[in-house]
Amino acid sequence: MRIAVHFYSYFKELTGCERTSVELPPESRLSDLYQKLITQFPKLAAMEKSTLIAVGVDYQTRDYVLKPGDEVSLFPPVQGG
Amino acid sequence: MRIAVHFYSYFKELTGCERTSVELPPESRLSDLYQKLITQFPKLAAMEKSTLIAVGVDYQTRDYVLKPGDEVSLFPPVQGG
Amino acid sequence: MKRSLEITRDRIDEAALIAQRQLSTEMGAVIYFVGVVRGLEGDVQISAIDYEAFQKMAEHQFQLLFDQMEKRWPIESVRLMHRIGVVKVNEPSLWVEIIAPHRGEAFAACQWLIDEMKRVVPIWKKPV
Amino acid sequence: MKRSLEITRDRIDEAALIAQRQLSTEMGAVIYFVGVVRGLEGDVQISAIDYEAFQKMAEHQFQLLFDQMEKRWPIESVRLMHRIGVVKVNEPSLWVEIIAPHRGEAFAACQWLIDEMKRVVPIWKKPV
Repeated sequence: MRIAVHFYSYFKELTGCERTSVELPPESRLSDLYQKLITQFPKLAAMEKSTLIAVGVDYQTRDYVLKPGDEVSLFPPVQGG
Repeated sequence: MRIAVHFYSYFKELTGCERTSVELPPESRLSDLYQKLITQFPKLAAMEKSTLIAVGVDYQTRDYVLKPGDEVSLFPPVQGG
Repeated sequence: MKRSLEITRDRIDEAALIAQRQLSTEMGAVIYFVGVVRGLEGDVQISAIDYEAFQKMAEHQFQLLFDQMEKRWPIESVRLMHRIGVVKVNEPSLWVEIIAPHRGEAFAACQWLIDEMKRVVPIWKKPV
Repeated sequence: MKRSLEITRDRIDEAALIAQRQLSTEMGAVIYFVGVVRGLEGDVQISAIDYEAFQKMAEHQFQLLFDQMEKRWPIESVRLMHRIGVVKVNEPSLWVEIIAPHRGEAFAACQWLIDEMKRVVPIWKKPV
């Protein structure tokens, strides 16, 4: 399955990318997707501890099992206000 | 010396008085004044624990030594806001 | 710390007060507290509250509280307005503005000020 | 609990928002928090902040916070406006109004909401 990935805030500059998609086997987890992304965008690795990941409009942990049609977003700590 | 006394809030209704004055010997304390006031306005006695006393615009404790010209105010707990 | 204090029979015009707001470029937090007269006093329906103040002492006690605030928090400005006389249900009786660099000190100072006001500032209410 | 949420490029018109305020006769406390862009970001002088939001998720996360607020405190109404895009130094980027019966719950809910917003609502800033 092909999973759409969005980057926000300075992750766009870090990756040089706003939106990409990643091909993954069925039943893949967010952690699998994340590993693929780090290979593709090595600069993400340094931010691993602070990276937030959402599927759709909800936060998910790395063991979340991806479904076709999921839209994944990666971004640094939020700073509203 | 003659000390002016003001009552505020429902102490005015309790005493039926807004303003009075009390004759006291020199060096009298607020506690002496208070005892005289209770004799004059017995309904004040029931409020003794919650009565606040100011001299001029500052709170004072009962051992405050009165001076000629002092203006004393007695009132119940405050309720601003 | 800039201070503005008014104990007044006038209505509180929030929009006008906000239009007069001044804050330096280092300020990041503005807090307003608006105290409004409630329709129930205990179990009893009321239509208004009649506020009485020992005005000279109330002003002095507010200034003492501002002195303490200034020592305790890096507040740039406090403005406070308290109505006296008859204030109808649903109308503001108290308006407080605190301007500070960050929200932590602004919230702390604002809550402290209102708590202390209710302890020491000689204002009383009578339901109408 | 009444809710109003706007994540917008428009300026925050405090006077207009206050003019639209509605509160029932049992409400005694209204709190406003106004977050203002500061001229220093760390040690660096800036002229504005450019706010970016993942808007759909930001709205959803605010609604989740409102859900929790509603369970936790007897709040009658919350209104929140957050600007995105370029907000100049000295201009409000965030406006929050909480209406509650008493000030205790209004202050607690307002502080909690802002703390949680800064933890979960996907909005970011870039100094300009």
